[in-house]
Amino acid sequence: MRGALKSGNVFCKNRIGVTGLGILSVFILTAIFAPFLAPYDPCEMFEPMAPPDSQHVLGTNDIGQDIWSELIYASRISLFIAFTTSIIATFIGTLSGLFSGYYERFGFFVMRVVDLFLALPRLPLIIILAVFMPTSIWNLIIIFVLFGWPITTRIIRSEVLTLRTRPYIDSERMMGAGDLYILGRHILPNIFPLVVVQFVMEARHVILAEAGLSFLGLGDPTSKSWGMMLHYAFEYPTIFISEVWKWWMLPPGLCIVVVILALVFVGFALEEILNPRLRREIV
Amino acid sequence: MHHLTKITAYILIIFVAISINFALPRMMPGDPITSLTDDPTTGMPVIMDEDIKEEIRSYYGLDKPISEQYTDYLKDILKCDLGWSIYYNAPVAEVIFERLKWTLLLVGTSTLIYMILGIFLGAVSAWKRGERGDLGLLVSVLSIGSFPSFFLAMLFIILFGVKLDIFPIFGATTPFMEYSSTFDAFKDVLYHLILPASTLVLTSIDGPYLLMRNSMLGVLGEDYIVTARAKGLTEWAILKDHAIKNALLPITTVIAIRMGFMISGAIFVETVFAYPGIGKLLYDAVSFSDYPLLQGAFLIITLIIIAANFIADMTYLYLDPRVKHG
Amino acid sequence: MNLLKIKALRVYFPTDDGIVKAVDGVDLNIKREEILGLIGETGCGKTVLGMSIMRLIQSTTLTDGEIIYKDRDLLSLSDDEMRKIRGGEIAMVLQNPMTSLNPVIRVGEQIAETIRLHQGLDKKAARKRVIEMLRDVRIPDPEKSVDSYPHQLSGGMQERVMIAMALASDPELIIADEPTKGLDVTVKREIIRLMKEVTAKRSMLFITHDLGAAAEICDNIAVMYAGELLEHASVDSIFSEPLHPYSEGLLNSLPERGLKPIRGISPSLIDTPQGCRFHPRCDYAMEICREKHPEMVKLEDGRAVRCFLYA
Amino acid sequence: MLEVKGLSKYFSSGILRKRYTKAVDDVNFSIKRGETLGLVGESGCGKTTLGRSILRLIEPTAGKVLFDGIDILKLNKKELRTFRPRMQMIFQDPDASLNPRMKIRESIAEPLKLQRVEKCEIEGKVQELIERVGLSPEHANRYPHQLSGGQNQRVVLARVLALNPDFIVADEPTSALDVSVQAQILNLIQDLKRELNLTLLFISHDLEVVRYMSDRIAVMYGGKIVEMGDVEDIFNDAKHPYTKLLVSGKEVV
Repeated sequence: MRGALKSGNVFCKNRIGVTGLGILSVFILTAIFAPFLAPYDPCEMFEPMAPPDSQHVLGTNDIGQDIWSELIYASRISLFIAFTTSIIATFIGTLSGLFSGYYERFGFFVMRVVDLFLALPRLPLIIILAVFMPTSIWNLIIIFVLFGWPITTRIIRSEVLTLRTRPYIDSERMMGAGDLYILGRHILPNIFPLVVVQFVMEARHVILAEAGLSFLGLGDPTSKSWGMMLHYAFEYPTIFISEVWKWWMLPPGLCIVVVILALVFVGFALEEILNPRLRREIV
Repeated sequence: MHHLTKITAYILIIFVAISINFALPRMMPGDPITSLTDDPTTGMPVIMDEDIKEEIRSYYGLDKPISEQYTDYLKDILKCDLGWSIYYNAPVAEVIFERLKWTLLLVGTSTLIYMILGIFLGAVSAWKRGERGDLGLLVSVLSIGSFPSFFLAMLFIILFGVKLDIFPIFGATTPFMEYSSTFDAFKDVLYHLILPASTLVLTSIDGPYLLMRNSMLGVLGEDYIVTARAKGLTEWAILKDHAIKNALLPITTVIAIRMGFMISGAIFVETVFAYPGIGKLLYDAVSFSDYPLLQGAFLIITLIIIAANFIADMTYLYLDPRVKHG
Repeated sequence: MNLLKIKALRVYFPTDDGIVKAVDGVDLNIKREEILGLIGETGCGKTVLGMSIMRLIQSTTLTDGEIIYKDRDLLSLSDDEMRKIRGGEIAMVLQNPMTSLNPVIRVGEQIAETIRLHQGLDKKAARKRVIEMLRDVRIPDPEKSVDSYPHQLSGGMQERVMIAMALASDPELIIADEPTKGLDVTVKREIIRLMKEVTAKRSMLFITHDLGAAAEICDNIAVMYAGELLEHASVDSIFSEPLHPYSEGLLNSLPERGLKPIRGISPSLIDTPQGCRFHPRCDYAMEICREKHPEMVKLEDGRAVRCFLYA
Repeated sequence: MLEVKGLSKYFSSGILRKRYTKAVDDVNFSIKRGETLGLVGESGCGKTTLGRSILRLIEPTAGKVLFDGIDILKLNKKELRTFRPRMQMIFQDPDASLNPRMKIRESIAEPLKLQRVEKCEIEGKVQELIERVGLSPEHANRYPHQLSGGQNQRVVLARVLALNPDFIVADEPTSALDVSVQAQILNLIQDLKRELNLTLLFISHDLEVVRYMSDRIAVMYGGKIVEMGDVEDIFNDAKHPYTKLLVSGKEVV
């Protein structure tokens, strides 16, 4: 707890975390200001398969779209799916975790559902759902949320279970405080740091899963993400033996890697700060 | 007692997986046939004449009541009848089982390597906590772990397959090759295995590495490590006899459960390397809209993962004295 | 004759908030076959003092001074030489047996480890010795208990295992850190009796905040406060006639002696008060106490006290 | 004022074959207004469970707890909530008894807010309580981790006092504290008790502390009260073998 209070301060001292946050902000700003940053409309067609030159920094793809503009707009799709999913999944997970940790009987049933979700293999199920559902960004988000909330629920619940036995919660009850008051005023603020960590971890997971799904051709073809770009690049017959991979395959791939890495760095730094086991105090 | 509950739970999970597989094509909005015939890449309906629709309808047994459909489905699964693959024009079960060995080979080898390597590196990192070696390992493992497996696989093909030309870039064996000895065959298989397996190992190693590092850091802060030091044990003896076993215990299940991730990862790696395993099959089934094959592959992958989890759970029960002797 | 001589020992921990001066200039001798009680309250540095004798403090610590054990300065030994002494000639009983025993190793093996290491016995002989040890510390049914895991034993039994482990290599000096903490009254009494018995021919540094336990088992007492020693005397004289105001206050806080508290709170080890470290809480504080830091004064009857009242 | 009749709390384990642990087994006693009953016993004897069962922080399995004639165990959730402030509990670990994210001022103001005390009065009352428990005003803006265990236990007392309770269960309130601080807190509790005519159930494993604090003593062993009587009777003329064992080996200091 002591650590949690100082966390803001400590985070700034954590070089890994600050690096991650910096990279992430660049991508988020790019996504927000995509229309101002992209030289062309990503759907506008030029001469196909043009190598990079002064007009097209990263050349054009097989149907003549400017890859650089495509890349900038794709950041919108990838980040939008990732953050929207994480926000919803973390929100549902936090609420259900709070209540299932506080009310035993309710928790018992929720946890059986969670157990079931966690026992089923996530990626194959996501693939098969994506195959059978009409492809759209919102359907993807629904699928990712469906498989995203249970892990957050489990983690939040176990934290609530330990918090609930703290004497200060008992003393609140003795003072005549109601359940909702205790949950909102005393338990939620104490689990909030954990919620943030979960949010970051979930975002990372969704970026990876969305890229994978799109790579398999199950993404939304009307709004191209980085994974979708890789899918089309991979489908191009001479991608490996000509030089086109350098400007068509490498940039979206690296974008995915860098964003995931940034999220990992932020999550890792947060966890290191919040996990008391990792920062034992001396004496 | 423990065992009984666990086994019941696992049977239930298998049951749910089968039911999802059964329900999905039937649950889709509107007529299942329409959604089945929608082109997956454009979402545009494919025009289909009534005869074919009727054929598909009776193939899925959609003209029967739902309960009967369900019992039929269960019976078929028990008979290992997973339907007929449209693309391969062969029984789905047959197609899958032919491919299964390659996936097991790929995932088995990679799992073995990545677990040992990840745990070892995690332990080293924790032991050297805060030193240069720890930071270097941490950043490299986190970085390599941020690569989507398909992207790393594509880079490997370009670098090792095309530019350096030292490894084959597709398949599990050299096509039309006649082997002079079993050793030759073994060499060829191994040769084809190296790139896909390295991709899988590298992109999954961050899991066991981080788990072990965290678990080990926790253990190294425990009082019994101080006790061990107070006994005059060497640092190596402390690491070997007191730290590693304790750190491994809580993470055995988690690591084994990651078998599931490995199989998921295999879907991408096999696709990129055109490795003839069940993952590639799943991709093909998606691209050719071969739904019976897709559902069959999904079911088998799910069952393998559930089985891996089950074994992991049981092993843990026997490993930890605190659970065993309750 | 002195077995262990601590001279001007300083142990500082650098932290984000400042330097924690856990041990700040301690001189202390332990004679052969002496049981010396080190008494102090939470955060006075007594555990750190015990740990630094064994050199079990992290490498980031700043340590200064000398710890001379049989003419050898422990602080200047190489790691290998120190390891031979640790657990061999000097053994330690750590506080809280529940967490100090490895939960996944059988207790017999945890004791045998020490025996094999320091006495070079083989597996079979070590096991026989372990069973004898368990019998010595009066664990019932030693042949069976040797194969138990720690969680199968009660708190009192775990404490006995800790003691057996310390005795395993037949050490000359035992450092016991709060061995009676958290034990029930009746169990505590038995453990103290046992410790008294097994340390008959050895020296022991008995670190505790439990004045009652110290009174039962120790020959001499050193009182520690805010990183330094305030008084050093025989057990009888300190309990019948404490000289330092802090010792007096500590005794008077006991329920048996009327629960008369010392006012205020113990200072943080990061910034200790100017002058005498106890003066803000002292009823006898004088002008000089606020300005000058008192030295340890040796009195005629062999007692020593750090207080201007006796200067 | 408080009467406990046949109070039992069994814990069950196992799903198919249930095994019961009798943590509290058919306990009967009563406490008069303004009296302190000391409850001694070793760890695991059920004394904490008993204290918590009386306040319904744990639901007891059977029995009656009559508080001024009202059976607490029969109250429904809402009635219990309005009734509770009259009974309070002080816990063993003072640092964990306060919300680590709340300043001392907020912590002490909280019970007042819950009792719907006028906003303008709260600040004054908090100041009053801070002084009453021997803290200085500068402590009000600190967080629990910036205070010592003894100071935090004072904050806990201030919170309890804010509610004007009739009855307090003190569960090992000083066992986490050092001797010199323990004396401060115990004396403070004694003073407050006398001043406010509080009724106390004082739970401890330390016989000497209980002797100092209580009017009567109950000795608990294996979930049952094995002996109960006036302090001097227990110390001079123990009947039950366990009590004799406890009393006999007092360390002579």
